[in-house]
Amino acid sequence: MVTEVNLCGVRLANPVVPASGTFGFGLEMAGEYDINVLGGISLKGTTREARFGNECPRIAECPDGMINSVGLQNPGIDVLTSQKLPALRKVYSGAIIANISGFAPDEYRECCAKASAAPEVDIIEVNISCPNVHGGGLAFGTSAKAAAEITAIAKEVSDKPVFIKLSPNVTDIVEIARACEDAGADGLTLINTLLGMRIDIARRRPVVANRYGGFSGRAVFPVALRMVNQVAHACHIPVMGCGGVASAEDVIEMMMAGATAVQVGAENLRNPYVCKQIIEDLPGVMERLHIDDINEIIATV
Amino acid sequence: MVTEVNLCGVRLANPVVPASGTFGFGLEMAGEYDINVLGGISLKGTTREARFGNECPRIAECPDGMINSVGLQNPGIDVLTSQKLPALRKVYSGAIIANISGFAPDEYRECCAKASAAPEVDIIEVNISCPNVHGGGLAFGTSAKAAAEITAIAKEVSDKPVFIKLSPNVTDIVEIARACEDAGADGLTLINTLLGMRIDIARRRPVVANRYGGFSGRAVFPVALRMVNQVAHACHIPVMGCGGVASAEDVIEMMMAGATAVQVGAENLRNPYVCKQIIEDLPGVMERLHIDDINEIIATV
Amino acid sequence: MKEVKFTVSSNVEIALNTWKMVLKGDTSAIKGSGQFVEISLPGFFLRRPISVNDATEGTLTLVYKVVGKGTDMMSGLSEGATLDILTGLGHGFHPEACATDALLLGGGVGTAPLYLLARELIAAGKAVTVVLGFNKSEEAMLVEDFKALGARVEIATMDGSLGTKGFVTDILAKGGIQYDHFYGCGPLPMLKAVCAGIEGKGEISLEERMGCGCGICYGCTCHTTEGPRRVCADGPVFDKEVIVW
Amino acid sequence: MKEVKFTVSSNVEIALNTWKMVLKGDTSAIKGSGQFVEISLPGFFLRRPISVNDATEGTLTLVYKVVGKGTDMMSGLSEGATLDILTGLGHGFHPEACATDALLLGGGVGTAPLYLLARELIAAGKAVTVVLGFNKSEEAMLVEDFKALGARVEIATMDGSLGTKGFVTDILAKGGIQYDHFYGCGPLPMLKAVCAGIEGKGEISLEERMGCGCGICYGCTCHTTEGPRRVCADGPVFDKEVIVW
Repeated sequence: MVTEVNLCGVRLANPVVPASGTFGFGLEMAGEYDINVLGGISLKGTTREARFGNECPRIAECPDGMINSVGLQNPGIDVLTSQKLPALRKVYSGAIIANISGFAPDEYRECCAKASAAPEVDIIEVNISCPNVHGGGLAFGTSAKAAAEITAIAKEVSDKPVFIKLSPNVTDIVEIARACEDAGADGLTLINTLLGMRIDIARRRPVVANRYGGFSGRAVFPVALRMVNQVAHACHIPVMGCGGVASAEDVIEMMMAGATAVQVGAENLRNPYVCKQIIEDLPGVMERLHIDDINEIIATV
Repeated sequence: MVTEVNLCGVRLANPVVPASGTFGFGLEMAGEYDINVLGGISLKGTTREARFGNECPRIAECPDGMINSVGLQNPGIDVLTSQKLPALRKVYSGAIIANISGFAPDEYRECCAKASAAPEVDIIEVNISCPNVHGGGLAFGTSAKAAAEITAIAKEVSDKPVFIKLSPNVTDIVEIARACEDAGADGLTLINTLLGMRIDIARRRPVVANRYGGFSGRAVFPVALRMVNQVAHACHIPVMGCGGVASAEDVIEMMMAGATAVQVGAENLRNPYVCKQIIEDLPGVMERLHIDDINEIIATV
Repeated sequence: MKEVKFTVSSNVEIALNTWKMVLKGDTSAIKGSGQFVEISLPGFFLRRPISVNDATEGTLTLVYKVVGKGTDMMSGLSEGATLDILTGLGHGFHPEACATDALLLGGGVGTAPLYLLARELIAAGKAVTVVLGFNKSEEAMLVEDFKALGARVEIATMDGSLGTKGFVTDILAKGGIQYDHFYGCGPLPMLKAVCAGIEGKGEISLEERMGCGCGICYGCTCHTTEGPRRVCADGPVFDKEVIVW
Repeated sequence: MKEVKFTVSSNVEIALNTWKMVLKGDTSAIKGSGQFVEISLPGFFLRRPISVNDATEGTLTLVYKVVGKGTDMMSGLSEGATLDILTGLGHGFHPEACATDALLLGGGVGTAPLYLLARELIAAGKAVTVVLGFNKSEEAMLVEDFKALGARVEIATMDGSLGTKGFVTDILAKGGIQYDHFYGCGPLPMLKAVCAGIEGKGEISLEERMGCGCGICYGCTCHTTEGPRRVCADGPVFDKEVIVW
């Protein structure tokens, strides 16, 4: 039974990858189980400078999901390359995906260049859901032009495969995806979180201090699946599917919709062992569905 | 304790309204309980001609939600005005909201005119999530220009208050909402369903025959709440909040976010008595939260 | 329609992946055979529609096949478990439409609602022949139950492991069954084949993925000669003639 | 960290809206006082973080306040119910930091984790004074338990219905309590007031809305003099000096 998949020349022993922001810098879980079972790890989003992120509360509970407004807390790209990456590579031999964020094109340029130069990095994943501080605060990922601009910059400075992580908060996900593909993206990750809100009705104020936050969890799976399906059939570059995946069946469903690899996000927060469990369950589910090679189901629906 | 709210001069005994498409034409439930407890009823979406809608399966289960691709099955505007409305008015004295859909501007014009002329109709709710068959198939509701055009047409032919029901599948809900307000909309209903998908992994095909469908249910509540909050603070016309509401607490939360009335949708399908139960629970929840008049909480967060 | 809290009194596997669940609770809203119930299961958004296998005062019997996560959860319920169930849904069979001799055609778990129908018919003094089709003998269900009512039972299996090898229609093709009204329930291809070949009047029970189960969402509409009809509220039982295949 | 299936052996209300739940299961991952567990509850996405009130081999005791739907569900669990719990989370108190005399400051349900701490300290031969603050006498909890361990207990209530009228800090202001290390747990305003006025070394346990509870989501970060720190994984217990209020 074959579970190995290939992302732009990078081999993953299986398609399961913890999503950025839900697995720290990988090391946090290394003491809990052998993380080498993971096909890849997408690290916490990293910016040029260290960031505290937003004030607390940063978390709100939702039906079958949650809102986070962590706000890109991270130690900065130099700490990533000098400390986090070497430490992770010592204990992890799978694919390491550096997730890069920025608030201006120059920040993406510098961070992608540094991430690409780091020998431990296999794939660069560029988060374009951040607000463009020089572009009126709108997220780069909500404009095809801005998305293409960031993609071109990332490609210009990177030797490693570049995946662009798309925001679902758009009218036409295919337009954005095609713009990234045309600008040279090697692959796409989708979806990032939906923008959501909860209110504490007793205190009459938003639950998260930042008012709105990123909504994720099982609840968003149907939206993620639809967007992956649209993009996979419109583009010719591989897709990492992300959004609400919680089981081996969900991985299969996401791959049938069009994903070559599948990221597991918020589910890690309620079950830190879920990626390991999905990987253990996968062969049994494949057998039940008569799938010999997991590659044969990609984008078949 | 005051639960009465006022929507553009139309008084609702309470803010609870079953959403279009989840309560038939009102009569279906009239035999089950006294539907006069309902603040209003938004009827099934109606088009110029009778429609079968999409082929079955039209329904897919999701975590804390569901997908429907009913596809606007309805008997046509003339049957609505000649049969459904008089029959409902015989047993129901609350606010009747006619929900109008169309695939071209002229269809909206004719249907809104006929709905406005029907004496039983209190409010016209215009669904702009339908594909524009003369505009490349994109939904009217995904373009500010098209949304404004349909709004202006509806207002031109209607004496009754016109609410525009917004699609959440857009980059900037505030832009669309403002365009509708500027074109004369008396109010806004949001959100319609998110576009979603599920795959039957055993049969390797989409669960609903139409591939994609409208995703609703508790799962979408955080997205609906965020959009209601954004729109309520950006516009000056009343909002009917809709999306994932399942309890009296959800009604309160939606009103604090900005809604003057609150529609209950997919939850009716799992619990056909839910609107009645919410209305019964509302005074107790208000008392617990020290709310004397429900109007005092509208858009306070 | 009535929402009722039922308590499981037994739940046993009676054929391959097929379970019989007996529940105690108020069955007053159930008017007759061919109706169904909608079961609320924790962790699932929509209720599960299940046909009524039998209903007497205070006792509801369901026979269901494990086909997904919902029915799998149902099969794990033990005596004493409680379930929130909407009862009395849909328009069922018309036993009064039969003059003297009824033919009941069941395929797979579609056999389940025919049991209550057979009981109603026999109580009304009608002669009942039940023709059932299964993939294999392990899937055969309720055969002794029908016989105990006094019905004549004939069985077809795809692999020939029980009764006639082949389809229900192969038994019909042999002729010799006397009836003035037929009733069918089973997979759509079977019902279509039956209706294409069978003579005389009859009615069949359709199945479709449902939203509400009570006619408010229009999620399960089928084509009929009288226009679109909701399987849940206008059906699930329709006259053979009105179905547009 | 260890994921363990526990069985409820008792669950009783010990003060107003405050419950004590005793559970049986593997407690081997729990290293000491001030740690917490994360409880998975059906129907809720995130786990509920609850501090460890006491832990011995095979027995875990939690004291929790009903503040929302999750804890309300917990209060409805009876003997025999099973719970999936992540154990051994966070870095707890340092009883070894106390030389001879410990001062424990608790506010409301923040009193709960101080019980295991008091037990550890007294077992190590330290003298323990516990100062507790509540809104009113009905909310007072664990007072006799602390006394039974041999601790001296002083209580402040906002309405004066028990002990000194006022705050924990009003008792401290009276002076006369001998200690070389203090430990605090309670609402943020109380901890802030305590740390603003108190002399000497000490540590406090912070509370924040959490995502994962195990350090992977960065959802509960607080400001410290050493930079951002995760309440769940770097804390919840921090030295008084490092907190940036």
